[in-house]
Amino acid sequence: MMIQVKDLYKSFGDLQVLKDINVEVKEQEVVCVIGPSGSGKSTFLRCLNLLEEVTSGEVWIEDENIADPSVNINQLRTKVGMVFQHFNLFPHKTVLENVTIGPIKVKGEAKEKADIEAVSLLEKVGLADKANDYPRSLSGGQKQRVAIARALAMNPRVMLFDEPTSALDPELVGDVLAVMKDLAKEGMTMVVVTHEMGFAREVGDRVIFMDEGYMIEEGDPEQIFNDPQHSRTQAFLSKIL
Amino acid sequence: MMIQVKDLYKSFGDLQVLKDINVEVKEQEVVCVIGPSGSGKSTFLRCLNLLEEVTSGEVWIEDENIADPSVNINQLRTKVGMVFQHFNLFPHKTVLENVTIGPIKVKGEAKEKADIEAVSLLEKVGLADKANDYPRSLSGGQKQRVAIARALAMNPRVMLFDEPTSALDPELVGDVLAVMKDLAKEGMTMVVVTHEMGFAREVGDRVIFMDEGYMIEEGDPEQIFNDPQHSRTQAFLSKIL
Amino acid sequence: ACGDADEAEETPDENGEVEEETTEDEEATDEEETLVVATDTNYVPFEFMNEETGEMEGFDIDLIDELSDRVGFDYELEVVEFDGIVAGMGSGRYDIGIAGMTITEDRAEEFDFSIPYYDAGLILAVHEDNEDIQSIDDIDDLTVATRSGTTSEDFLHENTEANVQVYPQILEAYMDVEAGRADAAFYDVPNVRYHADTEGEELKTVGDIEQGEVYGIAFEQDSEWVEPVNEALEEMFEDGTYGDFYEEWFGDRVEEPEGESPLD
Amino acid sequence: MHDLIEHLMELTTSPHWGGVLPYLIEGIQITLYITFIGVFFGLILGIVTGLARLSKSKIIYGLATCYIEVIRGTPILVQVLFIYFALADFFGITFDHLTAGIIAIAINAGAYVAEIVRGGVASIDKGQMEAGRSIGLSSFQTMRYIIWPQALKRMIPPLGNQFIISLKDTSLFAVISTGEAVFMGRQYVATTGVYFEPYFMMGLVYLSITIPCMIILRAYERKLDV
Amino acid sequence: MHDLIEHLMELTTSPHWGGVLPYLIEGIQITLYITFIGVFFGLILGIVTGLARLSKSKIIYGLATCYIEVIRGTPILVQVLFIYFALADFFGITFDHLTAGIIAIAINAGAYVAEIVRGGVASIDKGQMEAGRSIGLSSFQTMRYIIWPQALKRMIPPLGNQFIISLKDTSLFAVISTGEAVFMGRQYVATTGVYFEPYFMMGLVYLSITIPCMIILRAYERKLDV
Ligand SMILES: Nc1ncnc2c1ncn2[C@@H]1O[C@H](COP(=O)(O)OP(=O)(O)OP(=O)(O)O)[C@@H](O)[C@H]1O
Ligand SMILES: Nc1ncnc2c1ncn2[C@@H]1O[C@H](COP(=O)(O)OP(=O)(O)OP(=O)(O)O)[C@@H](O)[C@H]1O
Ligand SMILES: NC(=O)CC[C@H](N)C(=O)O
Ligand SMILES: [Mg+2]
Ligand SMILES: [Mg+2]
Repeated sequence: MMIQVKDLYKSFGDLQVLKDINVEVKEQEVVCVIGPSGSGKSTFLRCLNLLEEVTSGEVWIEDENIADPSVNINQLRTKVGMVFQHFNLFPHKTVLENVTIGPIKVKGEAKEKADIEAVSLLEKVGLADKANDYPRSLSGGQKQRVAIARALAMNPRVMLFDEPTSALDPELVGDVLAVMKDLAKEGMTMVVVTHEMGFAREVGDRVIFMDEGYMIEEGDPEQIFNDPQHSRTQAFLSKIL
Repeated sequence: MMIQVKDLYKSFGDLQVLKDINVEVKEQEVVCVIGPSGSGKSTFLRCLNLLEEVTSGEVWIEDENIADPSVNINQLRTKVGMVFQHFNLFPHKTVLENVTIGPIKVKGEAKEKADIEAVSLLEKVGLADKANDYPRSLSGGQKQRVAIARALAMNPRVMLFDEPTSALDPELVGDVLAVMKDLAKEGMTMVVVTHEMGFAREVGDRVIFMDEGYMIEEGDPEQIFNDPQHSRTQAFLSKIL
Repeated sequence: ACGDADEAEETPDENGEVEEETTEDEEATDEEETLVVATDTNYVPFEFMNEETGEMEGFDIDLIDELSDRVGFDYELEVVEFDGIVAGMGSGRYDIGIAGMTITEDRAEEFDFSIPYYDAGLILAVHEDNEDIQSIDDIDDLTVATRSGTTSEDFLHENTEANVQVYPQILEAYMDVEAGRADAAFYDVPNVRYHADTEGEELKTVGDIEQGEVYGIAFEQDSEWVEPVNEALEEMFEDGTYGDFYEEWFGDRVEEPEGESPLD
Repeated sequence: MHDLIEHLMELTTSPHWGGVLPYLIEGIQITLYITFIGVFFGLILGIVTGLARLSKSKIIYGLATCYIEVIRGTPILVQVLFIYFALADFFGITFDHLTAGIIAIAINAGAYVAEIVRGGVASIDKGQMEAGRSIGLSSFQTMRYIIWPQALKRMIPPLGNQFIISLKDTSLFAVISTGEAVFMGRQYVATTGVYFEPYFMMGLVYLSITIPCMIILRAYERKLDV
Repeated sequence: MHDLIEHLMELTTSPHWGGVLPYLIEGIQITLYITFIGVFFGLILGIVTGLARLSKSKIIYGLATCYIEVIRGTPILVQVLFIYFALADFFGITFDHLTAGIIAIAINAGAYVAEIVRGGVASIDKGQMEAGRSIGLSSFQTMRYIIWPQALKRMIPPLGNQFIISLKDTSLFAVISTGEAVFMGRQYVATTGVYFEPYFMMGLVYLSITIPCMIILRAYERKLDV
């Protein structure tokens, strides 16, 4: 089991944002998370790499319970890559430096080695020619692909995506999804918060529907989209499809 | 003819943003404008109510050439309502005040009369109960519906919409589109920049495809979407559909 | 001069009474004019603030009060840093300035002076432990503190090679000496003596009086008040009033200053 | 060490805390008087100049800019010396200390207020102007009803801050013998020869005004943020 | 009117423009010296305090906050009088004028720099910290390599502005006889009895430094914006 979440609760002050979450993600599995705004999708992802402290419950990544305070957070994070809705590239670093800073500073790799690996990752996302540009000169879709390369540079075991295409102009969405599909095909374990139903259908092994902090329903994409069991899922899907 | 655009050119400094645009919009017609980012869709709309000065060419709204410097801009603008991607509600005014400020300040209507009309418009967009709330307490979809009511309060002859749903969470898009459909059904003349193909298909009388400042192609929605003539239209549609 | 000795007791505020009498006396001035009299913030014992009452006191204050009665004007005191008085007299901001002000030719070009009313001079003060400085000849290249806009400042610049530091307040100059930031202070004799004797325990005077000076009351240029004030001063020298004030503030008794005005 | 503590203990019984206080209280009233009146005129001047900087007329813009740059580029001490001494000497324009102080604060604050006004208006999203225009409001009306009320709200914290700055700036009118707090405190110092307590107390008196102002401003800002 | 023009014409041939200039040039060097050294130490102090205000320790945060509030809440004139006179009188801690001036600028600028640092760091999007942490950088590393370089860039305009403010603040060290520009100009005034030209010239000398600084800063800001 790659990820195992047991009885996860998360509150901000008085506000319970995640309630009784139990999820398992197997190796190489692609899990899509859907749900209305504010339902806790992002918070759930952020708990998986400890960007948020867990209030109670257990979060196992491979053989480590990361909710345990004694865990080495920085070490853990290299195992879990994260891609954000707003890219969060480092604007003062070139595309190449964005990708190599992790390997160099965290893993202590030599710059030369890191550069070579980074270039091959950039090739993979189709942006080798932009290596020396600054993020500001890239389009949104290109930025997001760099962000993916940056996460991959740490050789993560799992990749988390938080609405990776929702800040993009429609005609730029395709390139990013294509890169994600490739990743999935290569066997990367992925948890993807997305409203791209096409992607979920085509690539997702499983879809989880969240609402108001609860995991309401999960199942295979066809079943969830065509035959949602829960009335809230039905209501939500009727709005967005 | 409600709108007649002849040989419209628009430049920002050296940058030609609109080139040789010729469009006619008949009364009660709903025209959708699509095209990649930066193609000049917004600029085109903004030329229709003089938020941008026209560089050359003619723009007739009913029987007035608004590109003529002698035209009374404020008067003209009451004939053309505009709805923006980011709503642009007035945050320091209540929902009701947002809707009534135009009639009161521009048309000199009495507050009582304006209030009554505003409430009936808010009912139409389903937000009568929010009349005394401030915009900050509304969801994006609600904000956009208020913005529509605000534009309608001036009794415009034409409504312009600039990507009215693209800043909305997916589950909130439906309500706004529903209001727009109602408007169209009532016979409002509308020009809508949108990527919502479902809306364009269902409501649009005509679709215009723009790219790099040119009107590349126009036609009825089914024809444009299913059988685009121009290669650029094909390329664009293949990406977003 | 219209005031008489009886009214010397009157405070300037109670001018109703005085007013009546002047109207009887003279038609030209039916009301006593209120003159703006600038005085120094702190120049012991000529003018300084009584910390309990907040009122200004001192030799100059007694003098101007008496003069106002004798000459017949009303006045309003403005308490100003010394350099501000010199500047203000020059630009006509004040009618009268009384601040232990030395009569100099330079100043006399900008405004008028009364006859001399006090014999002063400048002297050096050093820390009581200082044996190195015995006279003005020893201060070249040393740091000497004094007060801005005063004749001491001019003297130091013109006659010595000292590194001159000036402060708005003379106490701050003395403090520099006591704190070891300055080697000496240089200033008017009566003030230096006063501080060396009383509170400035760590100060002592050295050397001779460097420059004989006389103090005069300053008037706006071509002021109508110079003559009557001079006359009243002469009267006070004669009738002992000046001597009484002098004794009160300086201990010994002097009936009349002897110094010559440099303007004569 | 022991000496030091004993020395410090003396402070507790020093008569000078109480002694200087009446002086400072008298002075701070003048400080506040100058500040309020000065800032009031500074506000008017600043709003006019700030709007002038949004003007399309090159001349108006240029004049406003000159004024702002000259004032912001020179110390207020130089400004007040110029107003008080140079104008009197050269043109015979003599203001008394209070007036000179008020003029200096007004002119000085005016330049900073102008920048606050310009910045406040510029900080309002362009979409607001477009939305106002699009429903037919004239550009003056949009300014008046839409932009200005929003800008004003954002201008309050920097304006409050400017008030605090001006309050502190009045301290240097001591050089022209305006009887504000520092001058009054120095009077006491000059009479008593005691420095520590009066200057310490002077700081406290200022803090007793500025700290509450800062707290209120910060609370307001926090409210604005949400 | 005619008189006025004649009077003004006299200015063109006045010997005092040239007369005061050497004084001012000597003074402005000291002004710059104090400002540079003072602001340099102020920067260090401010960075330390600014980061201290981001600290989680209540004590460190409290101390830093106290320092900042006290300094920002009192006039720098009071601060310098305290440093120069009160400390000497009460504790026998005597600094010479230059040192006292530098200390006053450093302590004063430090408090404002601290706020600039805090604000600069806070202005960096939270997503940057998250992105840094998510690739495994420690929070110190993220600060060092990701947040700080970006914050620094944004801090440059307000820091430059603080430099200008500190430059102007040195003017009031005239009261402790520091031979900076205002003091030197006043020396000339005291000897000549002429006020207009020296004070006018004084303004120009300051402008000759501050205006270029402001222009450079504005150009830099414009570059930042795009
Ligand atoms: N740092 C925080 N402090 C307090 N409340 C928070 C914080 N982060 C999120 N929340 C709240 O937690 C709830 C869930 O937020 P979350 O961002 O996880 O939702 P989401 O499903 O990702 O929504 P969206 O689709 O809009 O991104 C929301 O009510 C949000 O306001
Ligand atoms: N005020 C302006 N000044 C200069 N250039 C502008 C301005 N407004 C728009 N442009 C440029 O004009 C071109 C067309 O912009 P426009 O906003 O009309 O495109 P669009 O089709 O609406 O794009 P999007 O889908 O991103 O909204 C772009 O290259 C844009 O950078
Ligand atoms: N009040 C004073 O400080 C007097 C100083 C000195 N007698 C002068 O006239 O310059
Ligand atoms: Mg989210
Ligand atoms: Mg657009």
